[in-house]
Amino acid sequence: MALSFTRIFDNDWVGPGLVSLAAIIGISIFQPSFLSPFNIFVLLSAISVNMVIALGQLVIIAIGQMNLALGAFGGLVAICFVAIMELYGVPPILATVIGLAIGALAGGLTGFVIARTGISAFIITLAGLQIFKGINLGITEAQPFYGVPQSVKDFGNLSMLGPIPWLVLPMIIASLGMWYLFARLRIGRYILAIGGNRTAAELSGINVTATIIWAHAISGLLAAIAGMMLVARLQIGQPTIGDDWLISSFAAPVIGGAVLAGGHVSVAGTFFGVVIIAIITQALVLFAIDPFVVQIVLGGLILWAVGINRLRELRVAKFNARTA
Amino acid sequence: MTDTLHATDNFMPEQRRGSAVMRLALSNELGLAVLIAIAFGAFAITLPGFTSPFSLFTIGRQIGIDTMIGLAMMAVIVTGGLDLSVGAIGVCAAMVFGFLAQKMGIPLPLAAPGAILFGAVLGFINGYTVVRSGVHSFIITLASMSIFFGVMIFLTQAQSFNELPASVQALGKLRVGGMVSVLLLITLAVCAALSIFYRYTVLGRQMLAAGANPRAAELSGIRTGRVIISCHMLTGALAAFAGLMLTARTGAAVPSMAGHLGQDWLLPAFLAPVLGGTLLSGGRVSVVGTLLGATFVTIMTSGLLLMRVGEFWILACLGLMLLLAVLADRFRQQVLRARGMI
Amino acid sequence: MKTIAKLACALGFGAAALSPAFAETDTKVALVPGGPHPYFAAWEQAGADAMKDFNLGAGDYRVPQKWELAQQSQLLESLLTQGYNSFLIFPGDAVGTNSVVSEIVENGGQAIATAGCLKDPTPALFCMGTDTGNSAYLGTKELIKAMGGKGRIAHFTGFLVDPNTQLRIDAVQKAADETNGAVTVVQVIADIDAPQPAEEKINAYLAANAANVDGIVTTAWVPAVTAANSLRKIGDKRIKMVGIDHDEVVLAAIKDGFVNGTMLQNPYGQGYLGSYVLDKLRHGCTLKEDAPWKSNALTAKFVDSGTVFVDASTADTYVDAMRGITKDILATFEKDYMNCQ
Amino acid sequence: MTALHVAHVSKSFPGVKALDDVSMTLKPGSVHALLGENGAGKSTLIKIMTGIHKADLGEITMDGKTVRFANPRQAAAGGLGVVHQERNLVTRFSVAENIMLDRLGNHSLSSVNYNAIAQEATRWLKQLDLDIDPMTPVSRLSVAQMQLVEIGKALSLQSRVLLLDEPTASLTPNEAQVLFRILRRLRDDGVAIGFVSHKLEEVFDICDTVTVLRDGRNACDSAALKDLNRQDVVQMMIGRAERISKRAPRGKTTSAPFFELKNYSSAAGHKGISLAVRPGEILGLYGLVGAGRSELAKAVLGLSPQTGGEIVVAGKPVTIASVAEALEHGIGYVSEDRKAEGLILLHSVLANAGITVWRKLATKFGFLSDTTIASRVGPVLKKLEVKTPSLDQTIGNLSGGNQQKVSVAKWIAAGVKLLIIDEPSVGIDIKTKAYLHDLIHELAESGTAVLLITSDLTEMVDVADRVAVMDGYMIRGVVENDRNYERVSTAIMGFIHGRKAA
Repeated sequence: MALSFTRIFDNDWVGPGLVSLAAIIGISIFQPSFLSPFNIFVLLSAISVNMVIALGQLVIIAIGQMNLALGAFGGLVAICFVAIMELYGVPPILATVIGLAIGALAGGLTGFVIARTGISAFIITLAGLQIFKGINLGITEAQPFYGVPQSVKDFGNLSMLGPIPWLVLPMIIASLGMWYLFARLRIGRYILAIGGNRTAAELSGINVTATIIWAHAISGLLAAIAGMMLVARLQIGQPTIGDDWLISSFAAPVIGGAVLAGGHVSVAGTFFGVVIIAIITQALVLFAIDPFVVQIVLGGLILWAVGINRLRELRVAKFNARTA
Repeated sequence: MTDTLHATDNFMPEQRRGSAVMRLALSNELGLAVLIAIAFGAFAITLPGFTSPFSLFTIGRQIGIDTMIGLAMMAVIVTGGLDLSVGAIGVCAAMVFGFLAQKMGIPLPLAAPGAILFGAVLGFINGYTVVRSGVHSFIITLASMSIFFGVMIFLTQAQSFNELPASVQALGKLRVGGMVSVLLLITLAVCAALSIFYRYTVLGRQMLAAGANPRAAELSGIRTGRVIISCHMLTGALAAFAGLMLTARTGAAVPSMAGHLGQDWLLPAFLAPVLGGTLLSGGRVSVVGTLLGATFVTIMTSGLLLMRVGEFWILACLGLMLLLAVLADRFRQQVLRARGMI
Repeated sequence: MKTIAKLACALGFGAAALSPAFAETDTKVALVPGGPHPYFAAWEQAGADAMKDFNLGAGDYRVPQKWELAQQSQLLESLLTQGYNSFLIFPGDAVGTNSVVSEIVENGGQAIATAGCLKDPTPALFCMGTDTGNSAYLGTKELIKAMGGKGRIAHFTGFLVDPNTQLRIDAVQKAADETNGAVTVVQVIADIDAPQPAEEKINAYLAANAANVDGIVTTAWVPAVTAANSLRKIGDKRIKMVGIDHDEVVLAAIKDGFVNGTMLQNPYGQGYLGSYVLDKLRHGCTLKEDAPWKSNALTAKFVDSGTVFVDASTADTYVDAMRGITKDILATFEKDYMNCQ
Repeated sequence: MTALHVAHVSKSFPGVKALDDVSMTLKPGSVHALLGENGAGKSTLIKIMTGIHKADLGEITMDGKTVRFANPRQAAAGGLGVVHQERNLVTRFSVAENIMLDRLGNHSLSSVNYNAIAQEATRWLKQLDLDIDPMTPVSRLSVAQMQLVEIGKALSLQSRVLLLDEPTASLTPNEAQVLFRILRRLRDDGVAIGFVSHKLEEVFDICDTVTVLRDGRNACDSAALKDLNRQDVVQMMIGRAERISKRAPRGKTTSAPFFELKNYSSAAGHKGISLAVRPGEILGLYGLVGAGRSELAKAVLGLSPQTGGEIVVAGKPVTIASVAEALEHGIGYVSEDRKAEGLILLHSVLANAGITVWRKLATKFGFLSDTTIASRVGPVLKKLEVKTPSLDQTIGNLSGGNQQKVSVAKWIAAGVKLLIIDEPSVGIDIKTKAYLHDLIHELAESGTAVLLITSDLTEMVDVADRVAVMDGYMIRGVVENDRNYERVSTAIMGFIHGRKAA
């Protein structure tokens, strides 16, 4: 029946999922080594980190705001994480906990300022970006920390099972957690409610201030996870971690069907958005495409995804109008 | 909080409104101007060299360029949108200028307008895509920033145009009265022109109307789509103008002058208009505010550098300043509202 | 340095205000890189040492907070205002930085393009640095030697907006071409100066093509670190690699045999020598026009600060190797390049 | 026995006394009307009751206990539910989740038990005779259903007092009757209901007692409605007797139509629409919500593509692709949604009134000055008696009536020959409403063709010359208006229901 067909295609993740599948099949035909265990390992490592980054942005998109400071959170946590291990010999587990706390705290602080002042998140996170990045630079003077313990390095570079890296673990936990959060947890529903209709949420007795702080704290927490995952993967505490998160952190959720105005996001869609970006990045390298062209392709990809989303929205709107 | 519909209906006093003088006294612009005066005074007294002709010249030149970048962003913030690709457009236009002036040997009075026109064309591409797709300009310009910059790097292979006529660099170094950069004067002229444009022209007014409430503007007979596209074109043209000013300053058209993807411009681009009181939601601009915003940032940066705070902390200081400035503005508005003055 | 105390100090910047008073005739050297980068870390020590050894008014290492041409220009303008008169500058852009240098010169200062050159015509006195093209060329030669004179090379390098990148690409190609087809450059991956993209692209490439590559040459700091890590991760000692610079990761990989060697540059020497020359020039010396200047793609007045190939046998003592070169250049510089009363 | 008692409440804002010694008593099992013109203080009173504002003097008691709510949340928890005018629902969420939105869990990290909330929601839906799956997304409901869901939401909080702010504003008469049936039942169950409305017919239909506010004071405090008649109430509201203008039917104009639709179809869904408006004529366009009236106006203005038929302006077939083109043909449109579509609230009176004439007034190079605009717009604003301290005043600060005047004034200033007026009296007090009706007549007398869209049948009968009846995006018939309410309304309903029966 036409209806159920439409319904399936209304799922945000189906489109990007099919594209990912097609891309994987297509590339592996031309380049069989694409599916080699090591390449899968490499792909999964990249996807893992980028997924956590994208989730950090997703939760803010869900509430109808944007977080420009995501990368600054991640970078600050990354260097703090290594710094306390190198300088004070803090064990990795404890350092991880402290890192998470710093991320959540930085995020929560940003959220607090946004919620209490009512100033647009764009401005506050722009200021946050500078402040947190500035603290990062002030502490490191732009020099990396090298004292990453072997166990952390191993976590970022060893495989858990066959071609599956350990890094997949935090990604899966974060993804399932976020999925559950948006689908089932009160806080997740409140975030979506505020993104969907803030006045209604307010009048229904939702504590908007607290929810906004929660959302930003979660965003900071995810940025912290991503920052520490990168430390593990790069085996070095680079102050530049996080500098280039912004574009992909928006691109993946948008490809995955998130509504920028808030109230509607898809964790699965975002995942496939991340997969598509990872595959394209790899394909450009594999097929030795002129490095100068890479930027153009990435930009085009965002436009393409936006176009698809837009078409789908129009079609759904038309469908609703007809049945209404 | 609840039904805002009635809030304005009922008891918003119609006769109460501060006099024009009062409003000026409480305006964002005046607050900024006072801050600037205080900062300038403090630096002038405590920092030897701050008021030297060379220092004033470089500060003025920086203000000129940053203001222009801020104005470029302001022109599109009017629509309630934004343009992440200002830097990319600026660099692309500068490279086109370099190509025209150096490779094609086209005289400067033609090459410069050509480059500005090119900036407007790139702005048109942004605007057209935003209007026709109905997608938020954040995403569109995020993509176009990549594309514009990528194509530029692809075509130039990252090579600079550094054999421009000597007069280009001379312009960047030209001082009037020993301490005033001619670039600053150009920017002041553009500020004046834009102020007139927004206040005394049909298109300028239509931009403000379409930005404040596109639906109402459309239903009042304004071709909102076209007007929004022209906002993006104005942004493109102003970004190109800023690109040319930077070219004059560096004496060459350099692909890296706005950083990777032109991202280096984003901070000054937002900082100046936001500090200056331009509403991010659209519909209201402050050209003078943008000028003052850029001035404030430049003077503070310059002062902090001279204080030897440590270069690495300047970023954090600027961020803190932005935060304090918006908080102060919010506080000012609350006071005004409590007194029923707005 | 890296303490939170610094934060408190900086935020209460009133306390940190006011530059120290300089005696008017002193040489005040500022060492200004294009932005924060580990390569330049040695400049700080070099400046301090030079200040002590040559009795300078200042030998300060001042870093723009970001790799932005505008930031660097603004910093240089400010330093000039602060009374610095001698500059060692890594040009943020080979062309774009000329204008601020000409301003320095017009205001009675002097500058040496350091670690990277300014494109002629330039108001800088001369350029002192690693001959990037030559270094890449020599590194590739070493790699080819390690590969036994034949095979396929992948080249990982830095930002495309940096003109040096093109020089390096050309130099690697040139070294390969000289083998008359025995060695081919099969891939150039650029724009990977940031750790994350470097990691993704290099790993992706190796994942798919490890079997089709016999050697890797890297000509930028971050790709060198990343590639060294990747080779260690795959545990592949078949693929030969020559890196660049002295990052701990690269040196460790050399000792462990995953990387064959690295092209060491001489940042310390650049800072130390440069400060020395600037001081001399302010005290009666002039540069010889007929000095044995080298020339490269950017400038005709180039002084090589030296480059050394370090392999497993010399990895522990590379610092001595660098000091040695620095001493050698210092010993003859006045005679070769300057006229002094 | 009182459910809610407002005792001698006063509230001042800087420069205005919004409420002065106001009292009101809501009893369980009764529907209480809260009436007053815009600006009389109704909203302030509601805001004080729900804790958005704090009273300067006086107190509020519920069941005899003094309450002081800090915000609407506390008010709701205390048993005081409010259904606001705007749709305050999260449309992507299900009906059940909307009803239970504040009870999804005990703390932020608790899981939502969808089965439980669906069950709970079903209970309230049943009470409201709403037979919908509680898991349906709200976005699929009709406006009336959404309204009921909001009432369900308020009820589910065990509200003993339910305040409804203009609940029928966007309902059709039939839907309103359904709502009233439910309100009566709630009343019988012992709920105290406060009912704010501008429609006196409804008030007399459903309410038992009434409190009227005028200029922030009680014009009457909780009087029994059965002792009052319509005239009394109106007199209390405006301080004088309602001027019921039984306008005589106007003479027919016979001139050639200025504007005609011939078998017009649009992408919005209109089919085979034919109608004509002559200069000096007021053609009413009546239909229930969803009949496609405003949509027709907007389609004609070029906001939906034309798919068939002809638009004829002044005898010549034309195509109109945008409002700007419509304006060039002399057609103007006063939107029903003044705040979203009619005005730019952020901008000044002058900018709003002059927006239609900028192009006309500009010099060759597109320059124009405030003085030029003011000289064109000023007289019109003066004629319409727009009350504003100056032309530079931000229009958002004016009262609803004055705003509405400005949104009409801009088209008069532009000298349009056809003015489409959509729901002119929504949110307008009685004085301004009467004034607007006069104005529409004056416009017609001066030769302007007027197309009047309204859901208020009284208004329609009072103002229009002829009434075209619309239903299902088609014109069902045209009724000559002889000012006989009974006859005209019967004829109109006949056209609408004739189709339903068929």
